[in-house]
Amino acid sequence: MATQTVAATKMAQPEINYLNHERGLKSWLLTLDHKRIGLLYLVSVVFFFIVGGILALLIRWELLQPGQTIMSAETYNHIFTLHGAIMIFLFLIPAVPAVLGNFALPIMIGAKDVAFPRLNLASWYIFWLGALTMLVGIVTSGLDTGWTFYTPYSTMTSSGVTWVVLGAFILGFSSILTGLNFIVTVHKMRAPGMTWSRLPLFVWGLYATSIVQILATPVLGITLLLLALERILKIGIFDPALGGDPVLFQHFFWFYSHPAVYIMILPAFGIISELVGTFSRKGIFGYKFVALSSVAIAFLGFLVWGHHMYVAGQSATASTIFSLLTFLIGVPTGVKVLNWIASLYRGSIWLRTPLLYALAFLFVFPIGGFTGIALGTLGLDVPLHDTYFVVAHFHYVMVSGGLLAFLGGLHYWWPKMFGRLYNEKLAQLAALLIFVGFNVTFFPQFILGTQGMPRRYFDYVPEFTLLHQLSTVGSWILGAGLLLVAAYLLHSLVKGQPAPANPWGAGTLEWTHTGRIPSPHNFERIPVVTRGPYDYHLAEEIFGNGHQGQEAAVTPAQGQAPQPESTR
Amino acid sequence: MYAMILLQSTAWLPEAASSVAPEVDSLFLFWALVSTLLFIGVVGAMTFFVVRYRRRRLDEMPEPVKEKKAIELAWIVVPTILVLIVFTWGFRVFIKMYTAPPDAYEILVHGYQWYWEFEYPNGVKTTNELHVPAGQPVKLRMTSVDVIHSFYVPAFRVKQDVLPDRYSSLWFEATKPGEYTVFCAEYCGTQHSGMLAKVIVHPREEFEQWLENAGVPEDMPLAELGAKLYRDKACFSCHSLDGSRLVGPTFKGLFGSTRTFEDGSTAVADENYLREAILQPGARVVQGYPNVMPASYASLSEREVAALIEFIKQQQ
Amino acid sequence: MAHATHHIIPRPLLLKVFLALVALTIITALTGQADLGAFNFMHVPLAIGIAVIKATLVVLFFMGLKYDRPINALAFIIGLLMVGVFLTFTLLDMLYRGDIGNLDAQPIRGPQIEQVEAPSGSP
Amino acid sequence: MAGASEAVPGQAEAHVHHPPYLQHHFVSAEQQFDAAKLGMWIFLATEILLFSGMFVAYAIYRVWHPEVFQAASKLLDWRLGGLNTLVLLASSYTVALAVHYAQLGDQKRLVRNLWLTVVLAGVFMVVKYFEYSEKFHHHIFPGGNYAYEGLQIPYVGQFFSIYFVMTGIHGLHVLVGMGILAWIAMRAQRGHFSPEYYTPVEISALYWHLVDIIWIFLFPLLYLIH
Repeated sequence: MATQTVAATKMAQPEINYLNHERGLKSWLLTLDHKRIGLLYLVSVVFFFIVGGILALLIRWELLQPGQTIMSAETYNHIFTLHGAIMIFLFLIPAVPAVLGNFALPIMIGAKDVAFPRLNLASWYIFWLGALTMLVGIVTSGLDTGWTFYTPYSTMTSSGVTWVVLGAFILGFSSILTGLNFIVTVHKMRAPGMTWSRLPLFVWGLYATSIVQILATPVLGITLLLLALERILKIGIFDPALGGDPVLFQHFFWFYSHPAVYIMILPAFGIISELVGTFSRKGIFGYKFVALSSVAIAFLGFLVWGHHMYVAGQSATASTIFSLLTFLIGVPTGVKVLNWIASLYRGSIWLRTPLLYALAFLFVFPIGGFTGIALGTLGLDVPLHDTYFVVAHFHYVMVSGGLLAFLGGLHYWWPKMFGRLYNEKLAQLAALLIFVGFNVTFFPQFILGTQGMPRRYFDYVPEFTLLHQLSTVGSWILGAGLLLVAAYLLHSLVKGQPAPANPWGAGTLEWTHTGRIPSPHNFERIPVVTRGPYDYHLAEEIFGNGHQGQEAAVTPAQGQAPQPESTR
Repeated sequence: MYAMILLQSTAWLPEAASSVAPEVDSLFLFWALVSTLLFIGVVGAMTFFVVRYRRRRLDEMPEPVKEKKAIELAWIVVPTILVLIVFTWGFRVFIKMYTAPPDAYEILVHGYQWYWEFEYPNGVKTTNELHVPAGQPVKLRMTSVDVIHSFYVPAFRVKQDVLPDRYSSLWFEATKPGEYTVFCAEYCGTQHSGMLAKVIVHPREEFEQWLENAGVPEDMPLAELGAKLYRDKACFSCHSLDGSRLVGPTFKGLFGSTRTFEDGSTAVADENYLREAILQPGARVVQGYPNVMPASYASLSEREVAALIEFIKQQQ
Repeated sequence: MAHATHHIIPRPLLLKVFLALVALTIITALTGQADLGAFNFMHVPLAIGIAVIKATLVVLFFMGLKYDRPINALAFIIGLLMVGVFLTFTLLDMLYRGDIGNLDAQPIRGPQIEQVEAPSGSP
Repeated sequence: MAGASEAVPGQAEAHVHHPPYLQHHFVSAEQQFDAAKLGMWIFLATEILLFSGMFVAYAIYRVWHPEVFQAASKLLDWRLGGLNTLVLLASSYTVALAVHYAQLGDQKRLVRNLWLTVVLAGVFMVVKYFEYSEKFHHHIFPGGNYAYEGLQIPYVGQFFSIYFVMTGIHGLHVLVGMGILAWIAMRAQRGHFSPEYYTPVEISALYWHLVDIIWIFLFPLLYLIH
């Protein structure tokens, strides 16, 4: 039994793993280990998620009733802008790739590290440099443009646009470095036998994401630079008072910001594939399609940005072409969902927390998808554009992709990251709270939108009160669910049951070929891959010789306290 | 019960009061129906599989399911056809929405931070109230004085961004007399959510009548004109009359009081100060208030400024 | 060592490429200044065409992409394709601005610069 | 992955003959070289896209106001632009030679060509400095600050915005390139490179060629509008 050799040698002496082989703050701040960098990112993005989340709760509180509730209109405008900018630039974009991707991708393809470990660490420092630069602008004069920075408002306002824009410019480099690293790693660092058709789908998702990061982020860079120069030097490219064209700015902005949506959603697709595969113990239906459609979506995603601009004054010729292409991208996305559902068919489905998040995703994401179709439709978008329908739509897509998938992935890889289990019952309760809270928060917003409630409104007409209040109550449920997650995960860090090396009976390398907690260089010896990631029926080392999968040790009965692996 | 309400189209869509609205609505309902059916199918299948194939024994080893090309092909082709139907339908509605009939009645629209001004062919101007005849196509030629705004009437299902230094156009034909809300749908600053207007749809003859009587009499007393301007220029959205604090200082007791400015200096609010504060709002900003008052009031006439000052004087 | 990535490009070839680049620069500078009469419309295609040839020479020989792994070429080409996408789709709006009357193609006033009496002659 | 834990053949030997430049997470020097090079090509693609924004802005404003671009372009000195083109092409040639000599292990010529490249880049910047100061002297500034009395037409400011931003960012790349090449030259002097390991020379040369390519396009687009 191949894996046991690794595990058994570990048992004999105190285990050396990536967490304990070096100690002290310096060993973390100067680490080149992709797993440790993943954790540095984890702490960072969770911090910014908390900040963005508090801002979101404040927004909902203000909207509890018409008129001023807790803050002035000016403050509200700053708060919703910061919520958007922080959640997008500092949470959604780095969350899955830089945290879970950094941690898992090299192990999943059988590499000792990413191709450029120093650039990887640099990307984390650049992330903070960008975040702090943004902070300078926010602290000194706030930001009230909306995260979209539309000109000429952004060139006229006295708030800290220049600093924030330069901060986002710097953040772009961090994103580019992560993407560049992943592409090269996937191309050049795969273990022997790890062919393209044996890549786990999470790796495919990250690969496609990286393509978008590489190709779109530089355009954001130049756009923001031109915006900063517009403010500093009055270059007159975007500012109509100087002869510039504000619609041109929107083209520049959405050339990045629409593909950026795929930076947030494609890795989520990858996580869902892993979760569905592992917890139904069955191959992903249409593996090739699911893998390649990620790459196809990455490229098609560049051809549709104009669907944000149907009512902006864009030519109808452009709008029509953008609309048609938008529908074409809807098809592979829809087929992916159907493939995941089909993968459940005749599987052996094990309802654990990570899968619950995947199922929640499969409920929430299609709603985001269908409403996306409505917004891509020329005639329908006109009344719906810039209303709460759009707000609800992108929260359905981004929260399903950025939050539900991230939480699913975090719960999935948690035992591998820290070698400890969390309280399954509480985790399931939290997943339920988050699912309910999310839908109560955002579903009413669809109705608000079709009724005509515009977005970015501090105040609203009294007819909308009931739906807004429902939404606010939902945000409290969602917040409570997230607090619960934080509580039991922190508890798990300190007092969690030790996790076995492969608690879920998964078939990818990070579970089958590393110890409870991976060693500093991941593998004692580089593995040779002989089967696909979801070929459980070929996975002798998990299920061979009458073996029942390591999870047998974890779940003698549902809900009972799991025992450590050493019982074997 | 909740589900019942959701199923009613009136819970979803506001009143339909323009000629194009029913077409948008039928497209919306088609989309909603197909989406709901597909969604129920997807989530239903998911739920069924999770229950039916839940893990019963720990060592269960499901047989790999053979992929069927026919299935894969079917769920590529069917959605493609569906989205192409929606695309074509949406395209036709869109073209109709934006192609104004040649005989449309033209009204000029100016967007300001944070109010709308409408100018009729005979020179009459109104603020935040757009009067239109029912049953006749109306075309709006719109431009903005400062930042991008967006003219949005939910009941008419129309929306168009309003850009500085460019004319954009929008048309509609109101079908029912009544009052409908206009929102600004493109974020435009502090009072974005206060940038509301009304479309007042008159029966045809009534509209003609209104238009004739709408001019401002030359001899209106200053204070009365000031009160009208306070309303029309939407001063009220930032300056209260009852002493409450909005975006800007209240007008109550303003005249004759001592103002303290950002740089610590002070001045008594006399006629000259009020004049400066209206025409060059950024020159001296009262402490504790944001410098957000638009400079567009510089275009007020001498008489109008005098009227406003007179009006403010009276607010003691 | 695989020779695919360690191809040594002979010095005479590098020199030839350099001389070709210099020649093309001179051609583009001269035609750029010349009055082509009836063929004046050819200025832009000519200038761009020569620039593309020059860039291709640099990429293939100086950068050695001709002898390099195809994946490196792919990375570069995809980058160029995206520039094409960006340009094409933006122009689709700019060239057809106002096709449906939703927005006028021309601004109302244009840039607000102080008009100074223009003396003739160049600096 | 049954039986998957066998060692990779050659893995053990690799540890025995571990060249100093080989990082631990690579299996072979070849893998390390390939990875670095692919990384660089991808980085070059991002550079192209960074510049693409300015090329798009250029195309839009030129399509809208061709006559303005024609008139404004006359204010640029095509002879200086042409000279700079030749200087950059020469520097591209010398850096290509540097790679050539690095591959052959001719350290003296490698170092000489690298320094030659840095010097040519310096010449480029000096010419650029004279061009810029002449513009500033005539109050030719970007966009709203444009105040040259010799040519007052609407949108002329836009041309110079694009001119200054494009050449400015390009110039910044030249400066960065000078720094990198000087550093590589110093490392070469210390004998860090050999025919087995010259990756830094190769990838910085790639970067330098890209800077050249950008200028190849900037020259006709800005200086030669007829």
